[in-house]
Amino acid sequence: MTAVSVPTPTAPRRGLPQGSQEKKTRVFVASQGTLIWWRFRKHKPALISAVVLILIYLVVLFAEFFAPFPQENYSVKYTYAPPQTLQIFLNGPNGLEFRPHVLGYKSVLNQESLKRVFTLDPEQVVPVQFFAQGEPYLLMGFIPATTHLLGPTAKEDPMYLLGADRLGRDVFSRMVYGTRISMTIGLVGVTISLLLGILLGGISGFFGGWVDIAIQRTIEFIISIPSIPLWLGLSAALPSDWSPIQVYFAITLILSLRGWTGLARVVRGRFLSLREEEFVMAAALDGSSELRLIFLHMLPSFMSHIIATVTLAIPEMILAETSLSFLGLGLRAPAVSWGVLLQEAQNVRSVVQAPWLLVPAVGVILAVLTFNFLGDGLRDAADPYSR
Amino acid sequence: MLRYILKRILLMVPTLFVISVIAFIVIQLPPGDFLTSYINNRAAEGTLISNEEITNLRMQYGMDKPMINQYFIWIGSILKGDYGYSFLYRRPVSELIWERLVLTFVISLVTLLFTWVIAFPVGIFSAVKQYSLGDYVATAFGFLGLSIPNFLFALVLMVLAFQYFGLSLSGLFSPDYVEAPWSLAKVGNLLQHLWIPVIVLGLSGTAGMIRTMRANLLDELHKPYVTTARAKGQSKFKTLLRYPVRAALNPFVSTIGYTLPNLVSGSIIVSVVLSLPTTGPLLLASLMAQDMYLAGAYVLLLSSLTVVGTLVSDILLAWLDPRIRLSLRG
Amino acid sequence: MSDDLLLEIKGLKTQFFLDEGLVEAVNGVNLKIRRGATVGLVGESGCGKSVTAFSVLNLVTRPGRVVAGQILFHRTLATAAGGDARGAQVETIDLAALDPDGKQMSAVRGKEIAMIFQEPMVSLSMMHTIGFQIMEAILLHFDVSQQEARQRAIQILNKVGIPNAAERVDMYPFQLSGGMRQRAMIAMALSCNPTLLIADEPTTALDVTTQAQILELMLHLQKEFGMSILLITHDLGVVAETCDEVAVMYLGEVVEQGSVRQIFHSPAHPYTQALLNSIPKLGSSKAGRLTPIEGTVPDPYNRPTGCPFHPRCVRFIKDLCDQDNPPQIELNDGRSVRCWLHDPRQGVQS
Amino acid sequence: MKASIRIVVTLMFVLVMVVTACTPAATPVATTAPAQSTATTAAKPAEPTATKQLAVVATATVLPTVAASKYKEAPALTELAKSGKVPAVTDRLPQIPMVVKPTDKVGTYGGTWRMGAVGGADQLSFQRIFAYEPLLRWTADYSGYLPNVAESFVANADSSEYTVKLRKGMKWSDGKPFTTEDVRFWFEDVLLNKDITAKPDSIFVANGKTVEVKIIDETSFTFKFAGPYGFFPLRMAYNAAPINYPAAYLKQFHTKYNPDAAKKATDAGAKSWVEYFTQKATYYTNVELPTLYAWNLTTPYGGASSVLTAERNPYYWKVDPEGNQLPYIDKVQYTIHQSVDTLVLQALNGEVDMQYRHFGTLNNKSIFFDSQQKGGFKLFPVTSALANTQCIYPTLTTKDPVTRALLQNKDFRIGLSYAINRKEIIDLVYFGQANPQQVAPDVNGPFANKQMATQYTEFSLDKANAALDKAGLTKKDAEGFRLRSDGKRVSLTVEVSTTFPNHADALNLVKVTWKKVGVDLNVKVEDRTIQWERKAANETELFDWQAGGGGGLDVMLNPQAYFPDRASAWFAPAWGDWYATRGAKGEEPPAEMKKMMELYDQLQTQPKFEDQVKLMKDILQISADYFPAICIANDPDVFGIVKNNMMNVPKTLLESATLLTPAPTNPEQYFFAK
Repeated sequence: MTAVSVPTPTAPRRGLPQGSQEKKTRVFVASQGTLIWWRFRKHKPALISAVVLILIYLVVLFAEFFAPFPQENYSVKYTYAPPQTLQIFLNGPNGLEFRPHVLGYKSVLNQESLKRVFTLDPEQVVPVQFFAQGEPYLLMGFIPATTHLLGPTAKEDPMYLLGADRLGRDVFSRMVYGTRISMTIGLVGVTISLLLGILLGGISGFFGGWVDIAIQRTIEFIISIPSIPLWLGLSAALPSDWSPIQVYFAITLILSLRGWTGLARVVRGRFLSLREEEFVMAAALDGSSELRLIFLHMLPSFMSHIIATVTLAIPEMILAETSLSFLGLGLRAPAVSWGVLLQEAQNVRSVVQAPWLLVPAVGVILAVLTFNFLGDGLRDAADPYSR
Repeated sequence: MLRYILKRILLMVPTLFVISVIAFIVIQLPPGDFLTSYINNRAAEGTLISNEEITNLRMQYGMDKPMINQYFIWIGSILKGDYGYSFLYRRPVSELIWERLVLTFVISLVTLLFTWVIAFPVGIFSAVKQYSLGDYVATAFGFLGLSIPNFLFALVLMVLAFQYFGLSLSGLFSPDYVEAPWSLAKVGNLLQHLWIPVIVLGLSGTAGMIRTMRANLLDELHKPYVTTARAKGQSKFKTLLRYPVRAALNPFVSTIGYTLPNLVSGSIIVSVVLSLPTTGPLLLASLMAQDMYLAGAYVLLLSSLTVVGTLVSDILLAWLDPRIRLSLRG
Repeated sequence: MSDDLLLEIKGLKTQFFLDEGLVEAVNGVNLKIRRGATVGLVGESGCGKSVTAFSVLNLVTRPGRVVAGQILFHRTLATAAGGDARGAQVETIDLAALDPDGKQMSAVRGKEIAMIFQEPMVSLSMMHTIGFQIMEAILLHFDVSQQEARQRAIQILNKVGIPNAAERVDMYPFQLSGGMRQRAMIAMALSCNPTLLIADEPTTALDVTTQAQILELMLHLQKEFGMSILLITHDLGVVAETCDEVAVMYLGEVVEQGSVRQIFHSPAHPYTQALLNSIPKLGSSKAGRLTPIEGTVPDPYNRPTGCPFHPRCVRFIKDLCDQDNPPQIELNDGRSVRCWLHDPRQGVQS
Repeated sequence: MKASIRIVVTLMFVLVMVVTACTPAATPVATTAPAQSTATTAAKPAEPTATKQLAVVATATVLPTVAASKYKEAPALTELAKSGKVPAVTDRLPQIPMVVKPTDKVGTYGGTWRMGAVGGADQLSFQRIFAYEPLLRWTADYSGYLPNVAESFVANADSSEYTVKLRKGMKWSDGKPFTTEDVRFWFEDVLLNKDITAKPDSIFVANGKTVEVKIIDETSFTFKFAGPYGFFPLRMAYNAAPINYPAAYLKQFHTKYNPDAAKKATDAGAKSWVEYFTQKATYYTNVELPTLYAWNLTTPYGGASSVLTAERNPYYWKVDPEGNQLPYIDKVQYTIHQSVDTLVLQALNGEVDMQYRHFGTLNNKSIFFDSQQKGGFKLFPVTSALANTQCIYPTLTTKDPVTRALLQNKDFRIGLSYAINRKEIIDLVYFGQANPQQVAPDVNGPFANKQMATQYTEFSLDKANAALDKAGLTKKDAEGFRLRSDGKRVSLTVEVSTTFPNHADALNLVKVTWKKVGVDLNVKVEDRTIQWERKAANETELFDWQAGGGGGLDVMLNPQAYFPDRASAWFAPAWGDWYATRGAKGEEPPAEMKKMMELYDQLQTQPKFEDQVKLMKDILQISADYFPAICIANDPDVFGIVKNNMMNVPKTLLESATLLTPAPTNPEQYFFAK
């Protein structure tokens, strides 16, 4: 008597019984890079941030093109002029027509309060256009050009999309130029700290012994000098005949001087605990050279942490630069960075009567946000246990 | 372990010595000294100040001596526990610092607690519920906190408080309460002022912690030993706390040491913007004015605290991570 | 329904909902485990063995989920005598139906069903002493004091043959050798003397001699505790040495289950046959490792219709095997197999 | 022309008064007449200049004394007096208290005057309110000085000896008598003590010899100089050193009187007894220190507490015409801020009763103007005594010889001056609130010098080019920049302090117009200390700062905008050093400079005030012809705020650091309306 048990319903035509395994095997053949990319794709905010950052860095490259005016263009008539709104269509004689424009200003200077009161005047239509011809400049420092992404058709007309500062300079243009320094200061600094941090931290944690002690002392010693006095001392000691650019690099150096220590300690900590683990032992027994060991076998194992630290470090640099400028130690006019702009706006009068001067803060926030989301995405992507 | 700690403490001595030298140099780095900047300030104010007055001041302040001597005089008296006299305030440095330390501690501790109370649960939550709405909210909040330049944030908050509540919330008390003896009203007044610094200072800190906690925890969350524990019949929550969270704490602990000096310095810039009567602005003022002894004592204090803090976190780390602890045996 | 059944898995389906698509890791597994029996669950690595095991403990985590089937666990309600099943009254619970995080499930885990994992290096917490990790289980399931728990932990460590357990109990896993670690792991599993022990490749991480010792130990302890063992492995040699019964898995299905003798001497399913053929004769357990069968494991994205094995099957029947997945067929000698060749309605004989 | 005559006339009066004042007996009453008549001359403003004339009133205040029976005091003090904690008001006041004429009306007692200070070195905020009690005091308009602590202060014929009479029965804030013993203590044990004073301040030195102080009796003493020193009274209206040392209290910290003083000091953490002594003698950190001030320190500066407070001095020695002991206000309280912003908020919020320091800037005016309702305060104008709001001082003694030669070339400076569009700068940076001007004394004041104020201020690139060509800079490079004798481009660096953010703005505009005439300007913003250090070392090329010495007596007291009178002089520090050290250090200046220096030496010896004025005018003329500095505009008026309920605050204030505004307006007679 053969009892035939109820046949189990056949599996759906698609799908994969060994799928989970299959996927793994597929993953194994995939290189670390592609692997990360696959996971990264899924992290939408990170993806968006990446795009935004690319855009920002385009602005860095082609600041002159994106900025309607040169950063130093001042105007007696438009000190503290409020922002205009860019209108695309104009209700002309023959109905609504495509004529991008902004409204000009009517202004009176109140002699008693010394306040220039602006009103947008619907009578004055200032025609603006994309790819307008404006002040000539050298694109990337060598290509002569006169085209600006957006600008008033007549280049002396007022166009203050983000308002004007105390000298009637266009806040938008200045912010665009500020992007250049602010967005690069982080990179330079972090790269330095990253290299130092991983290398020294790795060496320290891997070899242990006197090497470790030596490096640890150095780190301990560097971080135990409080940053503000250090900044004050060093930046005050900068030769006063240095150009803003030289100062700028000096400052990134000063910033990264302490930056690497934190990372180094983390790396070391992980290494100490990793040293025991078998795969490292194994690799060591295979006689793979020590540096190879560090970079091929040990680093990947806590990629995620490093990425997290680094992506948090870049924005920290950006913020640090603003703090330095706040203390009056950072860059100084005519050099323009977000920090410099914020420092100029850092007073009650601006906050109350010209809040648009705080707009550079938006730049800072945007940059820091995107960097963090990006790093977050990378972190999760690199995280071996993210599933 | 004990031997290790002893060794470390011994190693601290040379470190601190070098630091003291560096501190002294760093303070001397800007051109001129206290008197030049003092005189420049008065001259800038338009005050008449004669050459004789300058020479007299130099003599009174013992600044007619060369740097090296000044250093040894300084370090010598510090070893004797005498931190010297503040040129700026014409009062003993120790007095000046101690007076402000209490309030600084209050602010820093409140902020720290605020930070932890928020950061830990939120961090754990957003790791466990990765990619959930909650996670995204926490993430967004965290990043926002990180991204706002806090000195600006402080100013804006104050201006808002002024415009909409008609409060000027600088400092920690309204002038009429500063002198008053402690009372409920005074505490209330303190709380009224305290929220701005706590929010401003706490925000970025919290954000950072949430991120790190989340990051660390995600590393641990999916490791096999977690399943093992569950297989023993341990409840989900207990397992979480006992194993992954426990492991995720390690990288954290290694940073606790650094918060020690912050407890004392507070956030200098924010304190300045908010005019807090904490040690931070005192330090900044002394540095700006090159008030050698005040600044020096200060930097030294902070440095020592960092060194101690580092030791503390190393010990904590060892205490938490047996692998490190045992590697230190013998 | 023979009353000495301990665990009955019926039509178990566990699936993973990945962004790449649905993965049917376990696709209708049927499996029986008798009291005191040792059942080997064999198959190429990743055919769903481990997932089955996890499903039993209801530990499949997001994005995986048990979607269908029953896991009937016939537990003996604790009597004064305890351990011994006879006479004690039996209660049947469907583990698959329990809330994974619920009290009931937790009560079963570790107490009734315990598990030994593959690599103790990662499966034990390096942050806690082995003592702590063993006591945790004990304290969870028995109403005892810390002291008693500790004593018990030491006893059990002795049992699993860890010399001077009294000290080792306070050691951390990374201080122990691989073998000792695995013994500790076993100790942990046995600490609450479970009625079913699931051993997921308990010896893969170990060298041959240790392997042998560990297996020895397990069998020894099985007798002592009178428990059943579900031994998951891809090592037929091990199975031959230790098991009473064998279940062969392929692509998430148990294709054949029967006694060791039956399976090894007259395998019914072509896959089983292929497996055994691939073992060199007089194979020591080392040589017993599977050498791949000709043909490749199907790509998840074009999973074969009909019998999952038919593309590699030497004896597949056109228009049948490639059309419908065969049902599970109980043969007269009490074993079951999933192959059309054994369908009475087909005239074919093996 | 007319103006100058008028001045002479007034000065006659003054002289008369000085003479009459010499008879001590006559002191309080006799002087009323002439003083009033000065008042009358001052009263009829035929021309704006009239109000600004110099009147040196070297006697007691313009009002008759009040009969002791009439003395009244603050309620709180009456209580204390009743309970015997302090003596009765008649015993607390000196025999002849100083009578202060209220700005508007006699006030009422009570209230706390809230203010704000910023940072750790803001002592001036306190000195300017309650710590200005020298022997003599400035008149509020800075046109002269009045007796203050000194009941009379009388010079001999050649002004080499001054007889000072203190107020009989006057007391320190701790009730101890204030007598010539305190003066002696200062002279013998502070000024002549080598540990405390290495080198006596030059204001106590004439003909290279230190003053001699002779005590005549308990209330009178003399300053005896080695030669004529007519300038001394002006110094004494600014410097209060001789009466800053309450002997009875300070002796305990002085080794001469207390052998344990040194130990006392080291126990307290000070390095030397001198350090400790100095600290104990500092009014804003030591609450124990007895003072002569209207308010006495109760909460010190730099403590944990974020305020500084000073409370009514029960022994204050001034009364109003009705005999009410001053001050009216019980207490002054400063909130110590770390940043100006929080102070601004405090003020906007109506938590500052009267102040202009720190926040009274052009830039802040609009926001304060808008908050008047909300904050319940009014704005009042604060005029400035500066000679210019922004000057570009060529460092005439700069190191690099070529640059130096260039800067010392007047035509070059003229060229640069013409090439500045002052109108634009004023509109853009100074809210259109100023007029183009070079460094010069108040154009409406007695020292006015039209040429000096207006020369080379027009904006003309042609004239600029002409002048620069004349200076021999005819060659130009490819980019159109002029070339120096050594073929290098004419490129100058101006160093500007972060203290004046708007200065940098202005200079960046100058840069633009200078480029048009082929001069390259590099604007370097740096910290004040660095800037001054580099200047002192003659390393700067162009040094940006404001110019003091524009209004009132500040012109004579602080002439460094006209010629380098000190090592820290704004231009040519090396020459200043040479002058200050009598040729010991620095470099020998050219003839014109030397001439001015000589004249200034003479000026200080002149017994007659009008002679001092005359000499100063000569100096100014020479300086005008030399044209050392290139400046932008006169200093625009700023503003201060006063709560609506605060009374007796003048309608307008004249701001000057040497005047120590608003101290000369007698803050002790401000009061809160009930």
